[in-house]
Amino acid sequence: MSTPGGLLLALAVLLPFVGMLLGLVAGGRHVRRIAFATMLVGLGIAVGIAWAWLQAGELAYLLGDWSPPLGIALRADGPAVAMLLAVAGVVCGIGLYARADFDTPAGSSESRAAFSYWLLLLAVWGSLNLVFVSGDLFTLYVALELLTFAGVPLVCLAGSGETLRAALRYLLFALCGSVLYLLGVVLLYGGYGTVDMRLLAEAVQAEPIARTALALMTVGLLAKTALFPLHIWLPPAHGGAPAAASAVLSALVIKGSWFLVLRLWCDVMPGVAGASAAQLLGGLGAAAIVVGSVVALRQQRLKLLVAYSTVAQIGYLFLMFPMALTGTGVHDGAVAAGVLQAISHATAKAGMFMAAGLVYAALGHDRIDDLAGAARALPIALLAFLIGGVALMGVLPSGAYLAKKLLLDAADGSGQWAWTWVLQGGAVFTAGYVVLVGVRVLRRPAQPLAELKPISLLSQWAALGLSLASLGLALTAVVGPLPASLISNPLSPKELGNTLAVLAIGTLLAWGLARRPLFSITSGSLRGTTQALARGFEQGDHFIRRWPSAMVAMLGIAATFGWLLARA
Amino acid sequence: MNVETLYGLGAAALVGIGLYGLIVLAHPLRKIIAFNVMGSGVFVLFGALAKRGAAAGLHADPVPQALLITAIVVAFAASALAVALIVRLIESTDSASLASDPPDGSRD
Amino acid sequence: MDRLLDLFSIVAIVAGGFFFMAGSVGLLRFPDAYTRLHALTKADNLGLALVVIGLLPQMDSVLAALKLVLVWLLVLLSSAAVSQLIARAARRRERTP
Amino acid sequence: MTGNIVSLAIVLLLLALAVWAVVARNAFLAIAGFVAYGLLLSLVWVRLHGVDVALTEAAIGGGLTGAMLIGAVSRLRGTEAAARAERSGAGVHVLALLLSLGVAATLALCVLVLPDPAPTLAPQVAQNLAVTGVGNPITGVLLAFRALDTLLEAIVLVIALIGVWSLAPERFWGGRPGLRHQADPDGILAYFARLLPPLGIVFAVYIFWAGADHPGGKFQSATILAAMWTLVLMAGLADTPRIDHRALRFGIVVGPLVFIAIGVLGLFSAGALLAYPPQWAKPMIVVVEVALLPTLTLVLGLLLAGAPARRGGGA
Repeated sequence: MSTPGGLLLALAVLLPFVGMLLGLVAGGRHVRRIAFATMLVGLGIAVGIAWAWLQAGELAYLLGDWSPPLGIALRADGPAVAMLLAVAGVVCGIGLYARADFDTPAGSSESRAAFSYWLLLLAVWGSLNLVFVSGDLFTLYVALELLTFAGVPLVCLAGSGETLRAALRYLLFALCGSVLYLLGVVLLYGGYGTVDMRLLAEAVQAEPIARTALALMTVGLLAKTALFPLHIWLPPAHGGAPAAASAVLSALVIKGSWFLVLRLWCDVMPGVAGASAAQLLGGLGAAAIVVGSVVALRQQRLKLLVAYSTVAQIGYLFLMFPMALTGTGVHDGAVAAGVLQAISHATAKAGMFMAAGLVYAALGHDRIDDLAGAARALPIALLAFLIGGVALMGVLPSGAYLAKKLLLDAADGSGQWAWTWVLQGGAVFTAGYVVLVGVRVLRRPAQPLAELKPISLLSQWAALGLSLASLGLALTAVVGPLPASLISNPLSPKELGNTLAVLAIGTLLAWGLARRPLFSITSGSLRGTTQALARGFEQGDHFIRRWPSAMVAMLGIAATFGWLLARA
Repeated sequence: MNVETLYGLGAAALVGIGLYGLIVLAHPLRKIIAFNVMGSGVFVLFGALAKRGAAAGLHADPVPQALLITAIVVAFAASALAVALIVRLIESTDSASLASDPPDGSRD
Repeated sequence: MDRLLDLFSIVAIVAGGFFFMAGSVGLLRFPDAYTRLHALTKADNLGLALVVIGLLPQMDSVLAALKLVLVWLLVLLSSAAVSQLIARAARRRERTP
Repeated sequence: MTGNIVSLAIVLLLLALAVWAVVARNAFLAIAGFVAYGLLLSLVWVRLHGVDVALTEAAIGGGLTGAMLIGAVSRLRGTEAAARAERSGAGVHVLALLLSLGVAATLALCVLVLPDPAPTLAPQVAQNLAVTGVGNPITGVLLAFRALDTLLEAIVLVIALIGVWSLAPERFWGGRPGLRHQADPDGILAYFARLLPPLGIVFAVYIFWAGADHPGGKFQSATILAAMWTLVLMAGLADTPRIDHRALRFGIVVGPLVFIAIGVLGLFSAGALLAYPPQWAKPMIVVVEVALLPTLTLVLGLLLAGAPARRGGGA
């Protein structure tokens, strides 16, 4: 049945697409104006949806007044509303940042990059809203394809050979993922006669068809989310794209397919999923954190460091599954933690990529080793970068901190002490590359920096705004539905001690694994071994990021899921 | 062994053939052909399910067939974007290889 | 009467099948592009004509029968045009060293 | 019984063509096999009682995709040799074979354990079809029950077109997509391109109109129109429009925008977005299909033409 606020869901999906279509016709300078108008109205709709959800609880809307299984229903529960609101905010932040980069120059009537960027940004937004609200698995397949077709051209917007190769690799690997997802949808229709998620949740039992469908769909979505070891396409794509595009790709596009894994495992087929398969998802997440962070420390360019940081942060998104699915139903606290982690990553990562873009625009390069003195030259941009990094480390009032607390509670509840260690230790890896960049930029330059190119103040404040949003996300617990008791005093000895310990171990990691010694202390034999270890990680990452090994890994994981699901 | 099961098994084989091609073939254009073969395997499976669902005077279940038409068009759009990318990649780099260059082993 | 028509259909369609087979054998056995084109367009079109004629009595309406003939004409038109283009391309490739 | 034998023969031939398309020596042979595979696939759809899908597969799957791939293979510039050098070792081949066989076997097992009274939505479609005013159940599903999917599909095509256009070199932005085809004005191709399109257009309009009650519809007719346009372009009789041409851009967006407008109209007249007032259902659906026809024809044709590759000047 359609609830009163339900129509807003349909508008949230259609508005960005209407904006894109009007922008396509208007062309030229009007594209950006139409995009900004759409962002304002879209933000209003997102707030309206949140307000309607606070009043009425779950929202639903039957399109064409046909109820499932014949028609398509749009639904929004807590996680969907939170993601809708967060994505609307991040899109507006990215819009403000990109206003300077993607402006139609005075001479020409229409510039390719600006025209394409604003239309594709609206397309990404519309397809993400559809991913969050659609209740129909086939419509979600079309939404995933929309997301990929809007994301791929963003990678090669600059048009250089290397980015074209990264975009092609991304498109082909994402297509492999979506064809596996479609295969799962087909099997579910064959087995249960419907593709509506609510009806499927009631009809599905733990039998071969449902298990095969879940295994195939999950692996397809992991390929599109680039969870380790299926991250073949992410680093070159996100590292090579223009900064405003990398922010869209890293902060927004990968959240769509992750959200679907959450929907499938926690809403549609919790019975089929079982605890042991969830442990595998969590294991892949933990591996992603370790490999992503170590290889991030080895990078020589800031944007590639941030791209590998995304590979690591995606691992965090999947840490929730062992706690969410403990075999006795779904743990809501863990799901809320996952959504919070996704939102805090979206905001912080957007801020970090924007800051990296500003550094590149101002200095003309983003080689980490030559960033000495950058902090003094670009205070707001580097502050945005470091605050984003600190927020991802899970330092108090950040969203990541709140997510970690919720997951720790869930882990204690289900007695999984191993995951408690991973949760506590994970922040150390994030601290590694944040400390590395902090030290490089805060050092005094040997000779004064060359003349900086001017960069727009609005872009800097947009980056800082998003990073601060991620840092302050935990304050929403005070107003939102989450228990406020989780927030303890940030300066209390326990919290402060924890933060300092994480920073200390992070510095140790950065010292050991980074390419060049941190404080130019002469490198002892210990550093020799850590360097060898780090190079081993780098070679391993390069081996996994070859096409045949990534495809074999994809099917290997599908087979493992199938086996674990059958065994559960 | 009715006709639908025959086509269903054929579809499963098509998916396998397409998947093998996707893993092994190195040139991206060949990968797109393998992707289309695998996609059509999924579509034939869906078509076989549709025919199994024939009821109420209809020769086949119209809902999967409608979804199929949508999926075929989406698959064409995917192939069109991929082919355009390949042509541009070859124009600008004279190579269509997907391999990225290894991390430089230079020690600092 | 319709038994006679059925018999006629069977004979015509089998003959059509034979010409299709002849065209394919020609494709495999003939030495160069031109003779292969010749075999294909001639034999296959004749084969299709025979199959269409064989099917005409089985049609339930004149409109459907006309559509079948239209199909044959379209195949005739397109195969004639395409074979000429391929022949010209083959000749052009021969002339340029 | 004979039906099974014919189907078995078709499936075996289909698998043989699929294997050929994957393991052929070079890309051109693979595409030749793939086009034959696409056409045979439309025969499979006829045997599976999916005539609409057969039309779509023959037009889009076999036709346009084949034409696009052949166009691409002519511009590979010897990159195949490099790809052959990059072939992965025997170990990967064996592993790939095992994993693909595993997936295929799992799927085959799932096909064999499908529930016997096959779950189907055919009864609900048959019951509610009268309200939509169209006779063809597939058109009813596409435009009434699951109208959002069809709208999103048109938007997917528009986004793919924006993506293809955004690949253009900066200097050609605003120019004409694809290469300028030169053909002998009184040669066979020009003659063919003058003779076939009128017939093709009449046929496309017939398929479009029949789509309401019989197999057919806007996608199939738009594909035929796009094929005719491509034929005329290849024969050099016409040139692709400049991409900043206002009328072209309006043609590209008119379909989805009209669809959304009628959807919103349905909100007021029939109480729900994308709904049609009962007695007005058929005319509304026809208006939507008429609006989608130019959009689909233009987008399919322009996707085939590719990214802008020439300045806007010239004939």
